[in-house]
Amino acid sequence: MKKVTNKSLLKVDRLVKHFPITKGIFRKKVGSVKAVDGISFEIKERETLGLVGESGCGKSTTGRLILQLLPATAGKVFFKDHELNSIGSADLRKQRLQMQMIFQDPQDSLNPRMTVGSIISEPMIEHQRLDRLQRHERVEQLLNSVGLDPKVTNRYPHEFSGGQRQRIGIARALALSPDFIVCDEPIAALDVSIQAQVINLLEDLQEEFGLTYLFISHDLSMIRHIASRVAVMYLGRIVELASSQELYSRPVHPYTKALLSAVPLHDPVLEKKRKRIILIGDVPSPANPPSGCHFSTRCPVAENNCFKTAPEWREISSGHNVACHLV
Amino acid sequence: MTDIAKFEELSQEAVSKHRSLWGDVWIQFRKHKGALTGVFVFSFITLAVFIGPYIHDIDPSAINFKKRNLGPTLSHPLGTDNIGHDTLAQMLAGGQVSLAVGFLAMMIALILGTMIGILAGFIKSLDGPLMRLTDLFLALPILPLLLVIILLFRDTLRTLYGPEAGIFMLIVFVIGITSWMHTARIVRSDVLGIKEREFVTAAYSIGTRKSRIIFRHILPNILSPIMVSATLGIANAIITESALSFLGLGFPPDFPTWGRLLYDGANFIQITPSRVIWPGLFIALTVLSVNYIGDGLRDALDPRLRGR
Amino acid sequence: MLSQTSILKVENIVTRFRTQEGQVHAVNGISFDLKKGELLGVVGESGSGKSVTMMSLLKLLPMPPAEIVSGEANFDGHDLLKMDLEELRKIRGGKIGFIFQDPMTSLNPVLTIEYQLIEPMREHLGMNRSDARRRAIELLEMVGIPEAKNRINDFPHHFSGGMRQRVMIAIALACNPQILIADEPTTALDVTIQAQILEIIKRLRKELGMAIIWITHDLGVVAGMADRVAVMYGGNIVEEAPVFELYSNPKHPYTQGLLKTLPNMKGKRAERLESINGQPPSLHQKPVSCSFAPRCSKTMERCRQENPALLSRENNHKVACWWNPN
Amino acid sequence: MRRLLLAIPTLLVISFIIFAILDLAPNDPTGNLPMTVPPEVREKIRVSLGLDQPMHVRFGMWLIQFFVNEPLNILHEAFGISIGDATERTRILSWATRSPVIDLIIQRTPQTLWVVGLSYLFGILIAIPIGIVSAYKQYSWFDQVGTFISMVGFSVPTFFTGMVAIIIFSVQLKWFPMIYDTTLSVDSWQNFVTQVKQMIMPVSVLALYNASQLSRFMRASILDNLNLDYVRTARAKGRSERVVLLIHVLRNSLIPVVTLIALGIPTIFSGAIITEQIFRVNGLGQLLIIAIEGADIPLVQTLTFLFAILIVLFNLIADVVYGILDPRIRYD
Amino acid sequence: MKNIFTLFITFTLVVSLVSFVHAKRGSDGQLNLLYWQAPSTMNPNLSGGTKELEASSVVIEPLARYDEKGNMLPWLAEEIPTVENGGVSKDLTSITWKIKKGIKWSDGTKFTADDVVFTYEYCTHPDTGCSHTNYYTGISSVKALDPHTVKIEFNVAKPFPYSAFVGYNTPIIQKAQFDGCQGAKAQECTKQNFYPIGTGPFKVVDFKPNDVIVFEANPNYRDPNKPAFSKMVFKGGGDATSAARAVLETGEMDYAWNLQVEPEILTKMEQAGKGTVVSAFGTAVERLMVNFSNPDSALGENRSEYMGGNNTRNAHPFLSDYNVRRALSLAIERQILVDAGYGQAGKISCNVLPAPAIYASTANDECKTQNVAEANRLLDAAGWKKGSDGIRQKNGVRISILYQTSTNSVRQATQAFIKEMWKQIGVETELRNISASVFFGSDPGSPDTYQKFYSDIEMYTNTFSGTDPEAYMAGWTCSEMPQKSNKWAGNNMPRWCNPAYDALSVKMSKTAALKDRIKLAKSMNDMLMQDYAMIPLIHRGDVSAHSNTISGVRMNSWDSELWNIADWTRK
Repeated sequence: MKKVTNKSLLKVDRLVKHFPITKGIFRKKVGSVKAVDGISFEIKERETLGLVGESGCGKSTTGRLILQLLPATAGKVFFKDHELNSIGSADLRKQRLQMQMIFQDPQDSLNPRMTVGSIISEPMIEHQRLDRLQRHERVEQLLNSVGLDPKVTNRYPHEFSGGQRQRIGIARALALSPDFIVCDEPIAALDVSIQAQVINLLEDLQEEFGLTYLFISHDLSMIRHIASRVAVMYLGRIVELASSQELYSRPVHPYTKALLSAVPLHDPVLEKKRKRIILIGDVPSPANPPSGCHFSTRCPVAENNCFKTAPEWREISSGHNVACHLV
Repeated sequence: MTDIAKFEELSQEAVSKHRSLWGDVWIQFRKHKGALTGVFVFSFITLAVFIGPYIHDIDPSAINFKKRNLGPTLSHPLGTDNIGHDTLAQMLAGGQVSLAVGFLAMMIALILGTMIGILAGFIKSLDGPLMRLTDLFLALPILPLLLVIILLFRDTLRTLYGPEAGIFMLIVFVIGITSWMHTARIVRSDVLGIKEREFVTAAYSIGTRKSRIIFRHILPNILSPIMVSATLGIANAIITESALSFLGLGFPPDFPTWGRLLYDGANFIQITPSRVIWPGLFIALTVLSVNYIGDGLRDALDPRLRGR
Repeated sequence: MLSQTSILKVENIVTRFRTQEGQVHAVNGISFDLKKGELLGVVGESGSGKSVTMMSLLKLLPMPPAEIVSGEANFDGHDLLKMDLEELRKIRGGKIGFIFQDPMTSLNPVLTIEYQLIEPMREHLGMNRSDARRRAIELLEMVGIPEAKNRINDFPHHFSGGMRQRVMIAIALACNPQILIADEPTTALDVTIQAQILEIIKRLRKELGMAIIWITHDLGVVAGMADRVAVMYGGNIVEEAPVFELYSNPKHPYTQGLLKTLPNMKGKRAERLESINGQPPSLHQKPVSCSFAPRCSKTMERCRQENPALLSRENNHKVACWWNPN
Repeated sequence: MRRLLLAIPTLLVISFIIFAILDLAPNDPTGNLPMTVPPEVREKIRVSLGLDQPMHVRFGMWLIQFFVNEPLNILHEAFGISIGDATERTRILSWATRSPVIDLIIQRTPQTLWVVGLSYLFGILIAIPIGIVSAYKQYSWFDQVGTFISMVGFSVPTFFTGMVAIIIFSVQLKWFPMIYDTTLSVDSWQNFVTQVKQMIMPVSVLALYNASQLSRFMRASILDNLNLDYVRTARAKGRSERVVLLIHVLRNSLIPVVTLIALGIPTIFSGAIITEQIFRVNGLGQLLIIAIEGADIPLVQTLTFLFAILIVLFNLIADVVYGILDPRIRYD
Repeated sequence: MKNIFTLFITFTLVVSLVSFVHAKRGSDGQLNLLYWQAPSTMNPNLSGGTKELEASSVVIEPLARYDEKGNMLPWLAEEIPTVENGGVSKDLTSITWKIKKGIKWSDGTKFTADDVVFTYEYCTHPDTGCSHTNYYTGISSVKALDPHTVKIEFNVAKPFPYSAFVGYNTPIIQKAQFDGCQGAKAQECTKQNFYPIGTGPFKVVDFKPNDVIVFEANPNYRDPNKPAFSKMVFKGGGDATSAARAVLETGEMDYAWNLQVEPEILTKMEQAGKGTVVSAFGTAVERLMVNFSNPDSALGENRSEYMGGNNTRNAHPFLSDYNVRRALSLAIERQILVDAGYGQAGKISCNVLPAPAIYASTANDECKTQNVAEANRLLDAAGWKKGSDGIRQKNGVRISILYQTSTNSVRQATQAFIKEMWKQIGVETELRNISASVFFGSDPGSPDTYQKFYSDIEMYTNTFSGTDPEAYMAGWTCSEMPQKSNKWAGNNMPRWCNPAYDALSVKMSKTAALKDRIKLAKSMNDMLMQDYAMIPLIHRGDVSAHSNTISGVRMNSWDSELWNIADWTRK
């Protein structure tokens, strides 16, 4: 069982990311894609926070903003006691030692021109003064811990299958013994039979090294399994955040409800019985989100107020926050 | 991933087990018969041109008035020209220059183009200015300017470095400086693509320095378009040099290059056809083989045809 | 509701990809039949050969490198695999409709929706342009595209992914096909959009009554849709059964493992996921042994020497496995 | 719009670069005079050409002449609209001929357009079908032969092919004249035949060259599209291979090709310097080379700058064409 | 001077003969000329290039021309004025031309003495930028005494007063047409410059600069039966070889000019039987200039500078030795140079003044045959001994020659041959070629001009226009030496200074009688040759080709090649 402490490791405060849309002769800014539109949450030590949402809702951007791979438009990210947005690049490099990322596409996230050994040892070269032999030892050790044959260091990524590549990516993320890892859809590109292997590996590693995860995914069932708390995003905002158990058993926000009901169950008996909430229409463009509640245009229960004012972020019960007028 | 793509990937896996990436390219490249022939022909020409003079050791500048306009003989396998130069010796000497021009001009264009392309693609604030510069170079009418530049600097360089080295440097430089733009554009668009790939983000996330990102992550991954550009660059430079010779602005008359030999021999096409056939054939063969190599490389490096 | 007459009977299809270094055995002798009005779910991971099988039927594979080595596919009294391209064209889009996985790339970016939609009608039904257009608008309305009249002149890039997939469905259904082959039609879509598409298909199936082959890797999707499910692995159908039977009583170790690896949406959270060890099969060897054997918990000597055939057991349940607990 | 406005400073920079380079070059308009002409006379000639003025004055003059005077003159002559006094306006005069540069250019344009333009057109007409077929039948014998021929097409310099063509068709077979008659006016059937005959060699030499480059590009572009999903969709609809290829694939593949063709159009105007030289098609290319050899700076300047304008213009046109052909792209 | 003009009768005879054969103007259809260097203007005053002179010569004409032998013929004038016939004043300060009666411009107006005066004023206007002002130097006035008489007065006595209005450099333009085009306006008179009205056999119908000129027979030409061609096309562009091919092989063209093509190519082409190669020799001699000053770069500013007196202060280390210069000349086998580079267009020459024939000296024929043995003997005797590397040296000075010329394939071949020949006498040669525009560019800033002469030997061709060598020979007087003080303007490239020669030059400028002038010119030539101040190589001719269907071509090197085009006919 996970030993979640109550100490906060990472805090995100009203984080905003707008990508400008420019037009005309002088590249005047005429609007912006509001990828992340003011989100706040915190992650406690050794927990796994799940971040779910449909494509384009800003969940991956959030991950990148936290790791400072993108500059935030507004808002702050606190890691341990450091405010990451304002520290210099040298300090940031130091902080990177403790924060790593696992990527979605195991094929795309490994440089095809580098051997497995050099991919995994790259962070060490950047941050640590180890000699060749020490590095080699460490690489073998890492390969071992992600369940790969340590002898593969001289091979290239394309010689591996998808699941194995993802293990290499995980080994790279572990190379500097970080405390915090952003897992950006780490299983989305994997075959069903491999997904479980990777999830189990991630759980084992968390146990072993005391890691904290931000687990970004669109796979609701997998999030349910791995996350201790879950945040649901829609169009750049978090609409609901609760413990995994709470969220899946008592969803409050109409979007969360619809989302959960849309997931097909692998049981024909349940599936035949169940009544789905079918949302109408598409997700609006983040360049031009609806006023008021972002979900108002598709919400089956929207009221007048929903179209006008954005709902507040409220705690409705202990640890269960939601942004909806109707709750 | 669709099923079919998966199969294509699978089919690649077997091929590439335990082989480095370039080994893999080589396997693919070998399938391209034209390219393979190209490599063979090009290596043959290169070897012949650089080793040939040790076997056929007539001085290319030696003249023999009594033996002029000869057809092929045992001592002059390709005959002689109108002032008694040995055509084969001239072909070999000319080949060295032509190949050197092609290679060096290509290198200049390549280095320049790659540098500008990488900077433009990688550093956002430089993208605009550098691409405008590229547009500007593309919009400059090259041939006229080429002619003018040659007229302009020929004599300065000639006095500085001697008639041959000077004009050689000038022509190499001029061809190089006027043919980097396409490489720059291709490299830039590739860099823009690579920059968005997750492994680059991954490198950032582990705190890799920008210079290392360029040299370790970006450069190796844009090598394929650069290689293709390189082959096309050689071909282009050889052709341009011969065209300059034709317009009378290439190397001096006593300095053989294939282009120059072809130009000089052209008038003698009915008397000593070998003076036209050989340089013409060798320019064409070289350019042809290099183009085929480029074609083969393009196929071999095509991500659609092979797993990355 | 289901008739028992089969509309498509496939026997022993073998398809290979000829690559530079040897062959990839993509489909290794697949047989199944499809009844009128039935929805057959085909489940498998990438590389299991599910798409290739269906595309082999209408020769939609790039040939070369693909090569259909053998097989029969009886449709309407004719063998599809023996038809020449001209005859096959009359089937494609006319009697058998296709929906593909990626709606973003499956529509031609430079042609209008109208053009792409009326193409099959003009090709197969010989309709004139205005009739075809009228029908096209009807079709778009049928698949739930609002303001179909205006939007028909748009280009694909004006449509979202879900909308494009609706267009694809409209195209596939334009000529009232007897069979609709849907190749992972919701994989690229978000869950809420997937739910919309699934609803549309369910409705249309009721209205139009065609038989559907639904290819997917998501056991959840077919659970609520299919009448019968075939599970594929390594170019073979390893198990085939009516939907309730399969989910409640999986007989092949692969199917069993697959169902166990999936986390639940309801009920108690499993402490740890069960997983199938090992990696997906390489398809370079001739299928002389069971391709699942290296990952199977029940492997016997025989599994490594002989590839089991798909054999009927009780309750219309077919399994290709040497291991039989009964 | 943005690009159009950006083009203006670009062109100004180009015009300055051209001017500066030409000015730096050791060009002497009296260099080609016979040695019997004494230096004092040479000096007088230079002064009479305005060469004693400092560079910036000459550049300014030239800019005014090019951007104000010449367009007004053209307006005056072509449409009879006169603004200001046409006789008072100084025009850009060629040093060698002492005639207005623009007149020379206008005079040379027809033959260049005919020969180079036609060769470009034929090049396109040959290249597109060849490109389509060799892509569709990739690695077939047709493709292999086509590839080989097109490789040969741009591997062999045009001065070589041109010369061989003359030897074969003019000297040996006597089919076509080796000298292009620019004074021939096509007013009768017979003259038309003569015109066609004299155009065959230069046009085909150039067309071969153009076609070989374009067909390679066309082939690659078709190959890019041939295995895309939408092609499979079209096949799944039951469309015939011809329709799939000619409507679905071609429409998409032509987008980059048409853009490339548009980008290449300025080369028609700049003429094929070498080919014009060989066949004595005294067009713009030949005008340029003579101007360079004769150090006729105003002519070189104006010609190169006109080419630069065309290149920039057709870059813009290519963008627009791309926008028209590809519905995904819209410019504001 | 009488001697030259005794041939008048011959000329008239030929003219009448030809006109007898073809009695009708325009009966021979179209004549096609091919000048691969295309004319850029029809006004020779504004160009001065040979191609423009040639093209305009069929339209505008001078008062007198030279025939192919260099004899002066009255053209628009009644006769050649001489002291004897009173046309030239006794003190040699004026000449009076009588113009033929009844000559009309092609527009039908009368040709008068005013046109001649106008031509003078036009070209000498300081702002015109006329290329031929040097033909009018020394003239103080040109006056029309009456409509048919022009009197030219000179500042000083002119023993040879036939430079203005004689030959194709100074044809007469129509006053009515060019009035208003003098001075700065000359540049803008495009219509006039392209379509000059003339008195010649043809008039311009269509002029496309640098491309093609279309002519028609002049309806007002003085001989009603000429020209035989109604139309003439004068095409430009391309290169010499293909021009030759168009006449000799394909027969598309009737005449091709200036065929600087390797001799064997012309021979081969001529075998096709369609045309004939013709050549004519003027005064052009390809020669080696010997530097008497030291060109050593170590001397800095004083490189190749003549430093007064016998130049002993800056003498050339080995070329100042007479024996070396002579040996260099003896070692050259000139026939090889002719065969390889010139063929019909070259003859061995041992003189810098080989023509007109009356001036040609025979005193220097030693050079006609190569004599390596003698050359070696001379050098041995003078103490130049072969070193271990085979190169002769004396007192530490090696005979190592830097030999420069302009870039041109024939010149480079010549260089290569000479290098080989000098090797046989133990002389080392380094070859250098400089692009013609720089070499002949006279830019005082460039170190590579032929005037700066920063090398030991340089090679080029020099020539003079017309038939009188006075000014040409005056080029080697001491004052003509190019040096810093005169910004390297001057013709005495060898920096050869001989007071005796200067004296002869002065004497010639005061002598009028042809016989005496010939004697003076010959002895000046011999003086130069026998001191080996320059080493003549080849007497160069002009080469053209005409179709075998054309008759009447009389190739002329003293005037326009088309001087007698009115007499050309088609067989």
